Amino acid sequence: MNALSVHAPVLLVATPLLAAFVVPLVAKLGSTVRNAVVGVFTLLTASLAGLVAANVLAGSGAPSVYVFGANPLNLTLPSGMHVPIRILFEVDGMSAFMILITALVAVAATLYSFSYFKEHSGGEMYYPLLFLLLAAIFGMEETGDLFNFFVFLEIAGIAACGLIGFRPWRGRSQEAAFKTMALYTLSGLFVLIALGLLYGQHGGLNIAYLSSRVGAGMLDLVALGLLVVALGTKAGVAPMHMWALDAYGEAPAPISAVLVASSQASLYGLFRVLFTLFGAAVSVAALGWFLIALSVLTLFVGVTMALLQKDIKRLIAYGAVSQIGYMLLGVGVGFTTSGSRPAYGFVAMQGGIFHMVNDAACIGLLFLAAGAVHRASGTRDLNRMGGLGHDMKWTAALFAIGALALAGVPPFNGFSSKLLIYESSFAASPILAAIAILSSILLLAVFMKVFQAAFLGPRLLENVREASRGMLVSMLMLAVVVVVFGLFPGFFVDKLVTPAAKALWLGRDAYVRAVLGG
Amino acid sequence: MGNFPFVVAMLLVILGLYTLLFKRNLIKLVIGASLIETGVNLFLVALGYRTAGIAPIYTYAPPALADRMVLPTPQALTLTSIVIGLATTALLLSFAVVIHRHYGTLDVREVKELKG
Amino acid sequence: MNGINSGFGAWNPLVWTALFLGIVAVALAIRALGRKDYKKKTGQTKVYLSGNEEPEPEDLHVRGDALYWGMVEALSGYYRRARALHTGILSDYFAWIIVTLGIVFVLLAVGR
Amino acid sequence: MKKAAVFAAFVFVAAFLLFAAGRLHPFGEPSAPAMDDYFLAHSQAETGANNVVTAIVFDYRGFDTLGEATVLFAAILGVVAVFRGPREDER
Amino acid sequence: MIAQEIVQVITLVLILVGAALAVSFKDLLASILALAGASLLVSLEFYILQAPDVAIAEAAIGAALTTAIYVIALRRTRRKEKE
Amino acid sequence: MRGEMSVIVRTIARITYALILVFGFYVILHGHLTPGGGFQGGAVVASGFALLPVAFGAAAAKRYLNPSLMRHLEEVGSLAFLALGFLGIGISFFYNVLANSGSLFGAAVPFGPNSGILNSAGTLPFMNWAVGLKVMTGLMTIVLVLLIGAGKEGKD
Repeated sequence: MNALSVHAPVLLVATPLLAAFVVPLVAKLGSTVRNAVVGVFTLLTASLAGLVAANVLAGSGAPSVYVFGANPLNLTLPSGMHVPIRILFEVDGMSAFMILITALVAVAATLYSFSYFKEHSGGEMYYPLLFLLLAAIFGMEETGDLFNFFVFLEIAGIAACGLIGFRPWRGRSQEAAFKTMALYTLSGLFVLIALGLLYGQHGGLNIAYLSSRVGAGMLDLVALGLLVVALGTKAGVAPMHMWALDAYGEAPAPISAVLVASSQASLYGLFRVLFTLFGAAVSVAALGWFLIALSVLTLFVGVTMALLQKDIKRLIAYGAVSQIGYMLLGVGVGFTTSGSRPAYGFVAMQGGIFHMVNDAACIGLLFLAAGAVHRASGTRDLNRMGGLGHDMKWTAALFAIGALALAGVPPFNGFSSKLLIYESSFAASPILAAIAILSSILLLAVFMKVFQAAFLGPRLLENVREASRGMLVSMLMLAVVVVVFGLFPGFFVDKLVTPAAKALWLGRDAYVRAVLGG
Repeated sequence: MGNFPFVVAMLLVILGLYTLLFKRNLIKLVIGASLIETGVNLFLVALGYRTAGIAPIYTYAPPALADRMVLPTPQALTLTSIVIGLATTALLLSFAVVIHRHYGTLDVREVKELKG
Repeated sequence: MNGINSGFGAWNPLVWTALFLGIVAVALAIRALGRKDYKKKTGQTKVYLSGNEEPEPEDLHVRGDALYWGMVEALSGYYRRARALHTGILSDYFAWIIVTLGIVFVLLAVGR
Repeated sequence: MKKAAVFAAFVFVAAFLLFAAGRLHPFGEPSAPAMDDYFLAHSQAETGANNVVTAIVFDYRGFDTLGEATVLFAAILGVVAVFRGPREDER
Repeated sequence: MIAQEIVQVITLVLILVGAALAVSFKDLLASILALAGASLLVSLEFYILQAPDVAIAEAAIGAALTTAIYVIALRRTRRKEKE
Repeated sequence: MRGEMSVIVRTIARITYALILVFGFYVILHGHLTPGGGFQGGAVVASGFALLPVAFGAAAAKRYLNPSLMRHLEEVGSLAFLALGFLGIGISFFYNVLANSGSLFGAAVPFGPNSGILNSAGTLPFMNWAVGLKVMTGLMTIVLVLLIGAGKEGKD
């Protein structure tokens, strides 16, 4: 058991990779065998994720290190060296938190896919791509090496675009996939340039080592700018959010949910860069306020444009973009005040980080429900829907839970995290809190519109059937998370969010020390 | 010679960026991405060069120069980055082919069903 | 344990839910005080529209577009601009990235 | 107007990148080669490979190579999926 | 040493010329061939920079395979870039 | 590309292809001694393969090589590489268990310039072969699928 715990971080990445390589081979044996294998590997991955997170949280979020190919495996520095020479995984509270989010979304999306993709061709490509995407997200969240992060970023991008364009008989999906891939490529290359600049100056690729070396030199700042913009693009921060609408809107429904997790992993990378990599060097208040401005823009553009949409998935995609704004707002307030460290800065970090898991659950639930609606009604146009609630009672109820939670209506989980963001951003500047609350109200209006147009009213469509059981179960799983996190927020804030926020806000020294010692 | 190779690498990146921003053909955009990719690879390898160094391979290396080898890490990184570049290019081009099949055009300004 | 305290205020969802359910119970109680002799689907519950014919339910359904036309109309200036910016053209996506990158560089150079 | 603004931003970014290239360590004299010197000195003893680049690619940074192989695998799956031909309707 | 530097500068300048041609050609096939030429020169430059491993990879992948993929894709789409 | 080319082109292509194959496999085999390795060798073989459709036409290339077989070989290569990574899990993932062990590929190498010992470098030669197989078949698959797929219903 102990060996399993020790190797859990790498197994968490290797298991989905193994699944991705094995599934095409066993797919020859028929779809039942394939689905069984996929299910087993998903559960295995999820339990490994739980194990990793449990190990880290048992140590209250202190970073643990896994060095690839070293003997012994926690030997970060060979004797006499001050530079880590091997790739290493470094898992701290924040990583553990992100891993749990990804595992949750992964289980829900895979379960949902079993029914959603039952009669589609290409399952032997769909599930491997999904596993690759998951492995890449886990890798991004665990790695302590900048180039390794870039590699996982690229795997995530390529697998995601393969999945977005997975239905090539729809021209729009190809358009979305091309646009997304082009933007992913550009931002990936920005990361690579930044990495080159950092390597050229400091001769290392390890995040902890670089963090101990970067200063406020001009080259380091150029690298920082490139990293911020590239990771912001991948996370879907306005005004670079436009790919996100196309991608979330056109991808198959379960993939949209996983893409949200992938965007959050990029956001995690952004936070890692801001707080850990450049945590000591950068005291640029202007950058913090710029991030806050971007987050407010993201919020506002997301909700207002959502009001106009006719396509149900594109509408939810705008909602998803606006939620990225909330996370960035919370953490941006934390970043701006990280020099002076007032109490509300930490609360803001907690709010922003807590909102990540809430967003993954609600948006995932909404995307899955929208997929069920699309499948049942054969259309995504809200103007052609109506009265679906008569035939799809469960879907309607679950959609309502997701929508209310996303709009921040108590007692669901969206409210608890938004409350933390409102109060702390009010302390930073009342205008921010006002905009955040206004956006929440608009979001409620948006989802009233969807619910009214799709589920209420007289039956407009014939032959509508309730979503299949597998789809309902996966939605129910996310809904349970939404409700439980809403009813017992204190427990989760204490156990999960606070270690994560501490790891970012105060944990830089511990992060560096875990690698460099001393 | 100064930093001429670095400058050339960055110029390649800039040319690629120019293509992405101001060219109108989807395949031209892919060419732009490839140019950036090439530029970054050149940049990485140039970072590791040592004047009058030799390749980091000990087989039949001239013993006199054996302590002056160029840095190997950027070369390893570049190998990975080259394959990643090929993967993205292939994927982008196949999307472009299917887009052409559906839309009948490769003009960026006409491939915009997803808007608003 | 189940509530959160931000340092400025506290939030306990269980208390809130209990209150909410209490209010619902009160509302139901008030509703129960109403007349019980109405029969559903008879003339007693039929809508009376000043003597006009009651329209078919299909015609009464408000489509998704129509729900907030007033708000969209009021903000038409903003919406015209916002829609114009979401062109769907890939070059514009890149342009936004470059412009943002330029701003970030300025901020880093100036605010150092 | 819009195009001019984009062009201005492009020129500005390009200037920054060129500036960065000029400010780097002089070409041919890496400023911090400690990690690479370790590889050059120890790769033969630790991995037994004469080619240091191979030693790095497969041993010191083997995990990156696994990732790179995965990238290729993902691209193949993506390309095959895109060209798997027309089938089924929207639902 | 001087001769090597001259070769290197010439190679770098030619790379730039090839890249500029790849960007400016209206005929996409010519553009792709210019890109392939630039790639080949970059591979030569890698060799000059004492990176034979990368040079082989760049010559095989960057110059040969990428070009093949571009040409295949081009066959099925429009060859000329529209004005 | 259209149809077949002249006899001269075909003959030259045949010879070149054989040469490229030999060179590619040499590059893979000696990856730990001389410039090259799994990637480079695999890419060289695959790029030689890209000659085939030029010389013999796409149809002939399709006849020689089956894309789905290639894909499965690629998966086998990936699995082999992953398994080689797992080989060291007793100590840590990707630990080079065979290096300097004295057994297969475990010969110790003297420090400094030498003439190269093929029987060295531990797991590295195996990894070279796994990656070589993978890259070779993977790149071939991409080219083949593009050739077939793009031709299927494009409006030429």
